Amino acid sequence: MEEDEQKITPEQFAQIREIVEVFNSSNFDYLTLELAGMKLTVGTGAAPVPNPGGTAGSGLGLRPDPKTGEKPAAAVERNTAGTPDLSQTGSESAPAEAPEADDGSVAVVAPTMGTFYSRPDPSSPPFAKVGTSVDADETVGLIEIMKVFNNVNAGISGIVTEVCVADGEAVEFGQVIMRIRP
Amino acid sequence: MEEDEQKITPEQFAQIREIVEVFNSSNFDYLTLELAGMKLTVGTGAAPVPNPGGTAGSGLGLRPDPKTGEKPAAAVERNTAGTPDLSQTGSESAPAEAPEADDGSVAVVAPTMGTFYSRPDPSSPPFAKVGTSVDADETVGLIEIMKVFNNVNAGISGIVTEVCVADGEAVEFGQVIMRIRP
Amino acid sequence: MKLVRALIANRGEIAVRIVRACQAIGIETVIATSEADRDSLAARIADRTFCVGPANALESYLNPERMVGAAVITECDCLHPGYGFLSESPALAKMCAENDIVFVGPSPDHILQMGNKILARKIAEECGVPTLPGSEPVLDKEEAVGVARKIGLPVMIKAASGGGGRGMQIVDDINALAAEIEVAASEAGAAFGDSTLYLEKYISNARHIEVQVLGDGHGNIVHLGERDCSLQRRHQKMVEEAPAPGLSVDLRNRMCDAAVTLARTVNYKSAGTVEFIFDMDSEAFYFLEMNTRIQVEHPVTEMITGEDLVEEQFRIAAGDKLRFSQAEISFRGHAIECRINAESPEAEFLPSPGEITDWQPPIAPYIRLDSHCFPNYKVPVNYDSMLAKLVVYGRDRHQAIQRMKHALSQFAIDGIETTVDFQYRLISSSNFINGQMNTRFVDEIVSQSEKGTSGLPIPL
Amino acid sequence: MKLVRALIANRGEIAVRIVRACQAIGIETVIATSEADRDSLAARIADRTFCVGPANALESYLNPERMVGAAVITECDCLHPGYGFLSESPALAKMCAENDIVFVGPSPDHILQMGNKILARKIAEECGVPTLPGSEPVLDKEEAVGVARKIGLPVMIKAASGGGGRGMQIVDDINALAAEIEVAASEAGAAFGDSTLYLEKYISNARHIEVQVLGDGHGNIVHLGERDCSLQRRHQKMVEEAPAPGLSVDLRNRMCDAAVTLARTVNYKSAGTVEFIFDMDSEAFYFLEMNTRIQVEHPVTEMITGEDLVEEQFRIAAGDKLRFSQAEISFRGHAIECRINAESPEAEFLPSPGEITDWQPPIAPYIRLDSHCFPNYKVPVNYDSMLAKLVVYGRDRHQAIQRMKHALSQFAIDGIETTVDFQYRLISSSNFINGQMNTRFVDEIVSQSEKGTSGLPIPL
Repeated sequence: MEEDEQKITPEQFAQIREIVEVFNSSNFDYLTLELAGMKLTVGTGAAPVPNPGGTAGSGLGLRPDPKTGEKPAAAVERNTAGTPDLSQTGSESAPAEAPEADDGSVAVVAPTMGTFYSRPDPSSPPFAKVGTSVDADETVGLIEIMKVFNNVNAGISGIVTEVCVADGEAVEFGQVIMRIRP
Repeated sequence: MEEDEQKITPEQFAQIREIVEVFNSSNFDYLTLELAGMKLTVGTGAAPVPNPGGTAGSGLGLRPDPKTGEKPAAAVERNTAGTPDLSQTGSESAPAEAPEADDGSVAVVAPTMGTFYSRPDPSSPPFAKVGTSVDADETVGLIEIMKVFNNVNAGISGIVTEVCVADGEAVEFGQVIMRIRP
Repeated sequence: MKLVRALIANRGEIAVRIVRACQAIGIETVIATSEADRDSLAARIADRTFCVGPANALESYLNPERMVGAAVITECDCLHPGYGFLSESPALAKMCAENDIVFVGPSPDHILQMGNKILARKIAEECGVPTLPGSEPVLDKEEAVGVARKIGLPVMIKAASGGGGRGMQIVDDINALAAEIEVAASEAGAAFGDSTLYLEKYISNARHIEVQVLGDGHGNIVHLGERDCSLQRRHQKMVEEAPAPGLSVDLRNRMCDAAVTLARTVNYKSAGTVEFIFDMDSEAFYFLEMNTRIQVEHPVTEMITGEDLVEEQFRIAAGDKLRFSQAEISFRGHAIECRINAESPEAEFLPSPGEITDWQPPIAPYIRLDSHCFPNYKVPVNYDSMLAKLVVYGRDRHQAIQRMKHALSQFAIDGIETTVDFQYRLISSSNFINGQMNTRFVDEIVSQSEKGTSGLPIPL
Repeated sequence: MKLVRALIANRGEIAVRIVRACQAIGIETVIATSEADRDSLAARIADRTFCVGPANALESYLNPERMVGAAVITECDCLHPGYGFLSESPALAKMCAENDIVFVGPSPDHILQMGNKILARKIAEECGVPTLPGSEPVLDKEEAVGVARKIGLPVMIKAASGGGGRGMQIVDDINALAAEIEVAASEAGAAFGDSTLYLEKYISNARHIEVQVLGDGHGNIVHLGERDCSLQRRHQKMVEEAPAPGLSVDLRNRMCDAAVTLARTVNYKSAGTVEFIFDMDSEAFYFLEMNTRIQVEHPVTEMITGEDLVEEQFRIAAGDKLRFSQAEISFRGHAIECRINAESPEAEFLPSPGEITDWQPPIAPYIRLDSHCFPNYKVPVNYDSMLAKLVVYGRDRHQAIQRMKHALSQFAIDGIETTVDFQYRLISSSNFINGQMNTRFVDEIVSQSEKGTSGLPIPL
């Protein structure tokens, strides 16, 4: 890199300063800004880590694994359902807001909780499987809740790269159902 | 990189200074700024690490400052007695084990708790004051506990640089009484 | 019938409380959360977390389809609604029944009957429980004026479907009544989808006293004594205690008997609370309404009786008969609960959500804390502001107040504004200490401090 | 007389407990610590910390001059000795009196009289309280053999100045007695500075039951019921409960009456415990000794009576009369305490000091935890291994056991070995659940697990 790229221009400086000040008056915990040749990180508490949700023990009896051998009858899976991606905040109408994955594919998340159906009825082929080309407004699955069926739209045009939920499986709100590469 | 690239220009310095000042008046714990050829990290406490595992408060009611206005009669000083140096672990016979201070002087710590007397009786001069030259086995004070008087020996030969406890004052076990430069 | 797995359709401290009750009696737990509560304490301690919708309660905690759907999907055999949200929704109770999920609460009919104030009032009158001098629903302005003249001013306009202090209006000028009725009807219509109003005599020197009852649906009804909930700010309870201070044995017995009579009349099943207004001037009490759910302030009753009301709710829901007769319930000592809210008393009790940077609750014998908070917990903006219920027990009211003062003074919370210091002021005031308070007490303390003339022994 | 400032001459959980009791009743606190406890929880919550000596207890917690000296220097008007250490030292109580420091405990004479087993036994006999068939001090081997023949084998050799399981030896062979007496005498001389021995009948199917008493020095004596402390490992208590399971009302009343009689005979002042051995085969009980201090297991009594024994100790020390008569003390429900020690049950209960890396106690209604531990606390090597007393309440013994199982299963401690899982096994064993245990029960469980034949419902 050349020397002039290493200096902070007065304009850049004013911008950084303003970002820090704006951020200070916000309620966020951290900010990371990466530009060509520049990276800015600001925050409170510990520096951001890949999984910011993982606050540790709080002294409140949050025992991760209660004693076994005491569970009645059918055991419940512990916080199952494929640990939905909490970074997904898409509301019902916006599964397409899901961020890109490493391979450039975009997650389609459950717009509601319920039972996921990958096909319109048991005798039909699936709406979409790996390799299927879909349009943004195309139905890629159904979610049933109390006998009411909701369409799941692709939200983005592309090729299905992964189907994460099996036919008939329960999905939580916001859970990743499939991935589409645009 | 060449040598001249590693210098901070006066302009850069002023900018860094201002960023640090802005950051200092913010509520954040750390700031990391990386530019090509430069990386700035500012923070409070330990430098940010990937996962410091910072379990905070313990939920055990360790309130540092209980509400005032509720104390009966004569208030107790809160953990007073000059916050004794906890690094002192000398037992009764080993005050000379006290580590050296910045100026090379060594602390004489109370070999027992009690009331410290700097002179053998009220009409006599003090055993030692700042500037007095003392031998290792010389008595530099008395500590009385339940009418029993214990000698405090210098423990090291040298010049008294500081007397930390007044005549008649209470001392805890291990409290620094005076400092002697060998 | 043995209950195996419960869906908890709530959040906050009551969700934590219900999970712990289930753990203690060996019922597995699935906590239904909104996205905002995915990492809550209840989610951490439950066997399973199931996210039912976004932070907006209408699409999560207030959505019966999703809650019952979640119970079906996760193969729960029962559902506990907590308090607030859907806890008094006949639709939820009914939907549970239709899907073979045991609703841990009363039947849909009980919720419908007792949840409607006019119906409940009618039932009370029929079984001889005194009700406030007032009316059938007022049909129009003219009728309202007639009723008001008959029962005397001041009167209170109430929305039949209101609750929690909403949809109430005090009127002390007969000439203003017609206009107020019109406004109240349109407000009630907008807020509750039901513009039905009724008028009641307004008691100015009033205490709010309520009686805890338990019924098993097999005809067994007991009471667990009364609670005094007079310390309210704008009809929101702040401090509750049991027993009610200064109540004679005779009055206490009559109120408890009235509550049991009412519950017996409908063969009530589950935990319920019969609310009375007590006129301190005439020493008369009047039935107000019945809450067909566990209440926020249930711990004060637990502290003086030694019972566990949430466990009993599950036992009753499982079809068990009550484990104790009235004679086997013993009352001992005095308990006080202070609600600790994320609110700024200095700024008109504005909610103060945000991150709790420090959380050090007091610990000592006879202190109980029901809370979902922990250090670094972020209080979401989406829900109510209650952080914790601080409860103490003493052998008498004096000792309970002393312990509460100690507990409040040791409670360290940082990062957000709370009502801890305000509560300390309330319970330190000589009127409270002497048991001389009524439902306007808190508002008076608030207006005193706004004027800078607190008149309290310990200004904070 | 109003007590203003207390010196707490102890450490660990009881120091924390005493500080909190003082805070609740408005007494300032100075905690006297050794250097090892300079940053303990008690030091953090007390008004002032005063370091009296090094970690070695002989120069700190066992040194009466330093403790009373610290009280004088910090201008305390009273001193609470806790349990263990100097709590039953007549010298400390006397030195307090000589320095105008109120000793929060009985008079030096009470400690002397009741602390000496032979003297206490004599007093018991004089006031008609049954004592174990046994002897005056045995002077020599021949006398011992004669006594043993008279009362029958097995017999127990006890050191007059022993206690807490130390200085005891069971002998069931008359031919071995003479040799054992010789060994015991020299051991007692070395350990207690007093080689006086006596012989007692040894009860093989025994329960350890003790009665809590309070006396005010004004002639008023009450009991607060009994505790069963039969679950002991090598004479160290592990689990305590109140009331004692399976005791008839008549037996309970007779034991409590005997305890009150004994305390009344000496006009006892402060909290005290009268210990009995209960022969399950003959249903007879015998006075063992009196402990003239607050005891580790006092919380189980507090849980069923709602009283605060430490607060009452301070009130009595201040000269107050008892605040309640016997009739005003009510008993409700059942309480169990499990001692959580830093010990490795797998390695013969070897102490396991070190840093507690994780500390997450259970929280639920009716759980009480008395502890001085917190995350990252370092358990010092210098003192006993008790980390916490986990106490639960239930409306009956069954519910209390269920709650204790829940509480233990939720108690997460990392970094050191603890007795949590072992305690879970103990209270889950069918013999304990059925109330079929005696003082050998724990040792049997231990030896079963060492042989790998636990025979317990839930092997861990």
